[in-house]
Amino acid sequence: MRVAIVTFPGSNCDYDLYKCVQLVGGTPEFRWHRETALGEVDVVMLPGGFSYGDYLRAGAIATMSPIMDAVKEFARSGGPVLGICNGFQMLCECGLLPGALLRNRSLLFSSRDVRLRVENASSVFTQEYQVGQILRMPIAHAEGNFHADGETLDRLEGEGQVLFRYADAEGEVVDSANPNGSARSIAGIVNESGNVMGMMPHPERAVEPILGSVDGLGLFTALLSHFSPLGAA
Amino acid sequence: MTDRPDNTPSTTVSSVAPREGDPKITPELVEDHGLSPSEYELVLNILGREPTYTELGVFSAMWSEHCGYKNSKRLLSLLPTKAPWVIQGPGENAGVIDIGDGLALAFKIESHNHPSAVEPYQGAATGVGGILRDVFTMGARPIAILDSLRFGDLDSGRVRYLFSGVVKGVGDYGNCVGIPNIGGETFFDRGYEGNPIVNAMCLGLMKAKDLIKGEAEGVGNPLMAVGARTGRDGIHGATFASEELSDDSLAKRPQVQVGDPFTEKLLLEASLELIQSGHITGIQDMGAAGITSSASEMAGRSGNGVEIDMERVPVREPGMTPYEILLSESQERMLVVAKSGSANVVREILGKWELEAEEIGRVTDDGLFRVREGDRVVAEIPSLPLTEGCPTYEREGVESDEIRELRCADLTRFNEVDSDQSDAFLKLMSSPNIASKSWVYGQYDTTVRTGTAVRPGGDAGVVRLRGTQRAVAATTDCNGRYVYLNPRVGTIGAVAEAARNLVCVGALPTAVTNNLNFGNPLKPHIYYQFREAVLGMAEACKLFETPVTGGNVSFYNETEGVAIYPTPVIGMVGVVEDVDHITRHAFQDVGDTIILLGDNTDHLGASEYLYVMEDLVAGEPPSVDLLGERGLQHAVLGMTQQGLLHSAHDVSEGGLACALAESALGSGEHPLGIQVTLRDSLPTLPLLFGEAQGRVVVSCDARSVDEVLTLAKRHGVPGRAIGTVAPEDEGFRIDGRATTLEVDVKVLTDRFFGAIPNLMNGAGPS
Amino acid sequence: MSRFRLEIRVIPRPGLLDPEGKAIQHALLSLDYEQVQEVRVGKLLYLDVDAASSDEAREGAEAMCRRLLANPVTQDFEIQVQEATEETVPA
Amino acid sequence: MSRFRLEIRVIPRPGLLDPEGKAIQHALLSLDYEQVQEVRVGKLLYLDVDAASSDEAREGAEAMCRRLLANPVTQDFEIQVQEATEETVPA
Ligand SMILES: Nc1ncnc2c1ncn2[C@@H]1O[C@H](COP(=O)(O)OP(=O)(O)O)[C@@H](O)[C@H]1O
Ligand SMILES: [Mg+2]
Repeated sequence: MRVAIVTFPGSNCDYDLYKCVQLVGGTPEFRWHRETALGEVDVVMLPGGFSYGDYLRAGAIATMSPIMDAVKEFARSGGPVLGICNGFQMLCECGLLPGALLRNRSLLFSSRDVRLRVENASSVFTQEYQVGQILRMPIAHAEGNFHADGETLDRLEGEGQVLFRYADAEGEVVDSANPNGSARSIAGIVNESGNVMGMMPHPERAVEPILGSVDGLGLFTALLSHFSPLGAA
Repeated sequence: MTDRPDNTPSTTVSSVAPREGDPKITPELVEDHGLSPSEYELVLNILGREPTYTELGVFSAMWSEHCGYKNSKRLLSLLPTKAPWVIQGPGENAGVIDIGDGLALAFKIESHNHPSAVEPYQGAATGVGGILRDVFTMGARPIAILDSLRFGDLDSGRVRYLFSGVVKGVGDYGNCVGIPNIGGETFFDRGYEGNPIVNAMCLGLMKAKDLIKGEAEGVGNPLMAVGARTGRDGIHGATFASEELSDDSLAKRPQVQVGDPFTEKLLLEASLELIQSGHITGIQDMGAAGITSSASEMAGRSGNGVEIDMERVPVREPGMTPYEILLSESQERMLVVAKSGSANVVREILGKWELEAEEIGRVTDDGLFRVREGDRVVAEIPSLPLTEGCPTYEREGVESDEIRELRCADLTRFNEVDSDQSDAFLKLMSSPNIASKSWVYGQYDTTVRTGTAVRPGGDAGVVRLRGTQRAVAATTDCNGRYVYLNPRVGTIGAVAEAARNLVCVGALPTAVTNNLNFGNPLKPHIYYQFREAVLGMAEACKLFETPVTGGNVSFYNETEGVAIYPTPVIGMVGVVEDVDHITRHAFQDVGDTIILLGDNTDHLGASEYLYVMEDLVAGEPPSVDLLGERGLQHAVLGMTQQGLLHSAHDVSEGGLACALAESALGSGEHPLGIQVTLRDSLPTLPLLFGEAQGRVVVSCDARSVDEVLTLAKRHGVPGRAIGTVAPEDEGFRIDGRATTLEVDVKVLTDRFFGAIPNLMNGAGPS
Repeated sequence: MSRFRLEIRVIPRPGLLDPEGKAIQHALLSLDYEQVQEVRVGKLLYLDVDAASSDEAREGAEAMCRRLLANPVTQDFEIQVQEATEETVPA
Repeated sequence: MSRFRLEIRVIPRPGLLDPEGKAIQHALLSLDYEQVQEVRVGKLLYLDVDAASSDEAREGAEAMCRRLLANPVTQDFEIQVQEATEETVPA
């Protein structure tokens, strides 16, 4: 699995993602935002961080980068695109995913472990999880409050586009487990055709026991087994 | 008493005509620039003529306390600075130690107290920015931040405003650059009411061979200004940081420096790439006193001279004078010495990161710091006397009578109390000094870079080193109340606690950086505090074999004549040999045995109990038996290395009861109960809440108890099993001979984790 | 060519929760400003632009808002051409 | 008692670095909006307040700005009393 990790001025989870892709046996390659082509890759990932300092709106300025045309083209042709944190914000800003990410309702940056309940395990990203499975991983963001109008939310739920919701340790989707005020506790969604995914929590920070959790691994091994069914490195 | 090094200029300085519009040099102007008449005389000697206004500004900045260390240098020379693992001691942007596997750790702490008192958000943010630059200019990639914070009591709206602004500033800056915060301290006491303490520490990792210094090597090499443009921000910040805060200084406050962490992130990547490229010979942050200090210090260190042209410095605003450009403290700027012929490569590398690099001068061989404005010279000063010739002073130091009285206060009446202490205990657990600081570090990214093995909330933060079995640990410690009551004992305690925190996570303490936050050193009782603190630090650091590789002095932390508690913050780093040795502070398993290492005493002086329950800052602070402490630390380290422990946590503020509670509650996710019996024949209050040093609470499987106790004994450390870890619903219970303390774990959890959020929520600023 | 100063207001769409506005109102209440019934927070952008006419300046700004400065999912925008300085800027 | 809508503009002081404005200008330039010479970013607050008169409303707002809404070290503020709705609010 060849993965293009697109980096922008201010990306800061690019290297973490690189290491994580390597860890599961994929082949990561960085693409600088000024480039115009992605090259021969199987997956595109937009890493977390503070592209352009989160100025204006998180992720907004980055969507103006030259490489984003190539990313949109890749997505339109069905290639899997994964945006994490700032990457999720970019995907919403450029219209590849519906909705927007507003400031956390606490108005504070929030950094801690959250629990996610898997809502749909049939997407290419979540096929290694079970519906209802509880995953633990860190969040670290100030603008992660997912917002969309009621109609859009209904559609997302109806079409199985909600992949993860914030939940408590028992798997209950309760308001006290919602770290940022996201509508219907949504933590991660996929587009209609199932190939563009965005999520606020950081699965790449939950891939080794020393980091406190390995629950994020499934996301990457799912992609890997999709592209390298033999698990080849 | 003045120390006058030989300041006879080696080279003659040419005469420099004043610029049009320059004010005349008068005794008042000299005084406004913070130079004493005798210091000014020295300036006249060095130059052999009257300085221009621009030159006066340069001397004023370089000979300020902040850059010149005039009241601290002599005492600081008493600190131990050498060890086989020290690669770079004090004097550079950051200290560097060898941590094995060809790797080196650069680290340093720095204060931003004054800017944070005026504008808490920007003050704290730019403090983090500065310390990051100090580390990456050594060629090291920052891997962790710690922040050591002190404020007045949270019942004041002004304090809440300062506290929330500082925390947001520390967080926003580090989060944006992408450096995890792994620890720090947050302390509240009316002793910091008007003058918060904001110290930030950074750790950076590099290959030992990649070390680069801030030196202007190679005559003829171009000097380049890199990064952000120069504006009129913070002109004379260095002098400002060397004055007391008064209403006056708030009124004529200098322009606040605004941080731009996004530019910093680009500057970080560009600088590391520059250093790797081999196209530069030196690099230094333009920190306090901006271009002036970076250029002259780089020249001073190499023994060369520099010549810079103000017309070539990229500026943000039109019409800036050389005086303003030289003294601007605009953030996110660096001074780079490129190899000759490499200026274009430097520009290219910076361009890739969307930053500017402008050639502003060159290295010369005449030992002079020369500033031009196009064709004409506006300042010419011998570099060495400018950077090293600042007169240093040793002052008179006397303990204040008032503090001595507090220290000698009779506290024996507290030994008679035997009533139920459950309420007092809950009150202590919700004191913001003991309560969880998760409201603080919940705003800091602690997991970015996927290296954090122990996050904030424990005894010390730990970052694993990829590609090796090792990890580094770091902590900051100082109880200003202890130091206030007895500066020497308190400072020894700070060093001991830092080292103890490190061994608790499984790290061998290796080196120290320090931030000395004090009042006005010209006052004898402050100078006394300073001297005693430095002597205490020297003694303890020698014994723990943790040399001091750098630090920072912040004087004049006073508001309306009242000084803060003397606060010598110890930033200590350690090395974990094997990540399997990493130990955390939380109890793990029901049924585990709880062991106390070290002795309880009848000491209650200087405790959080007295502050919270009696509104009292009094008594002798707990003393440290240095040899006993060393034995304890070796023992704990040995236990972690043999994998005997399920948890380790040192006893500090709030005493044994609070330490046990912190271990029982952990991060709050799986709180546990305890059943502990204390057979000491000691008065109740000191037994539960006394802060005697040299104690660690560990827990282990019942089968390992003998081994743990044997190891303790071998190091001469008293140890005994005091109880067991219980399920949450069985409660938190301590039985003493004369008292029983029993509380519900849910209540305890609410108090401990809810205290600071509750204080901060229902409360608007005023 | 003249220079114009544009004032652009970017305002959260009605109906959208405005936690910052609520927090400010709360803080004002705790300072005893009980007269404050509601607070909404928006963003203000000042752009100095060169354009042939005030209309041209406004049109340019509208395009910038649609492309970047405002997010149509959550924000509305208003543009005011504040002033045209006399000085003519070389094209 | 009437209700007034106050529009408060909180603007970074001149001379102070405005990193957000700089980043936005940079982004606009890269989108070929070369006419943009400078960008400054401020904050917009809408307050609905009850007051006896427009002057009283303004005075209240000035006090709030000084105490809370603007940071005198880094920001200036401007207040406009935008409109008084007819409806009378019980005191
Ligand atoms: N300002 C801060 N930044 C990051 N972490 C903090 C901060 N304040 C406190 N902490 C974390 O909370 C822990 C407990 O705080 P405290 O009780 O003051 O420390 P100690 O164990 O040194 O007595 C610290 O060790 C640290 O990990
Ligand atoms: Mg503690």
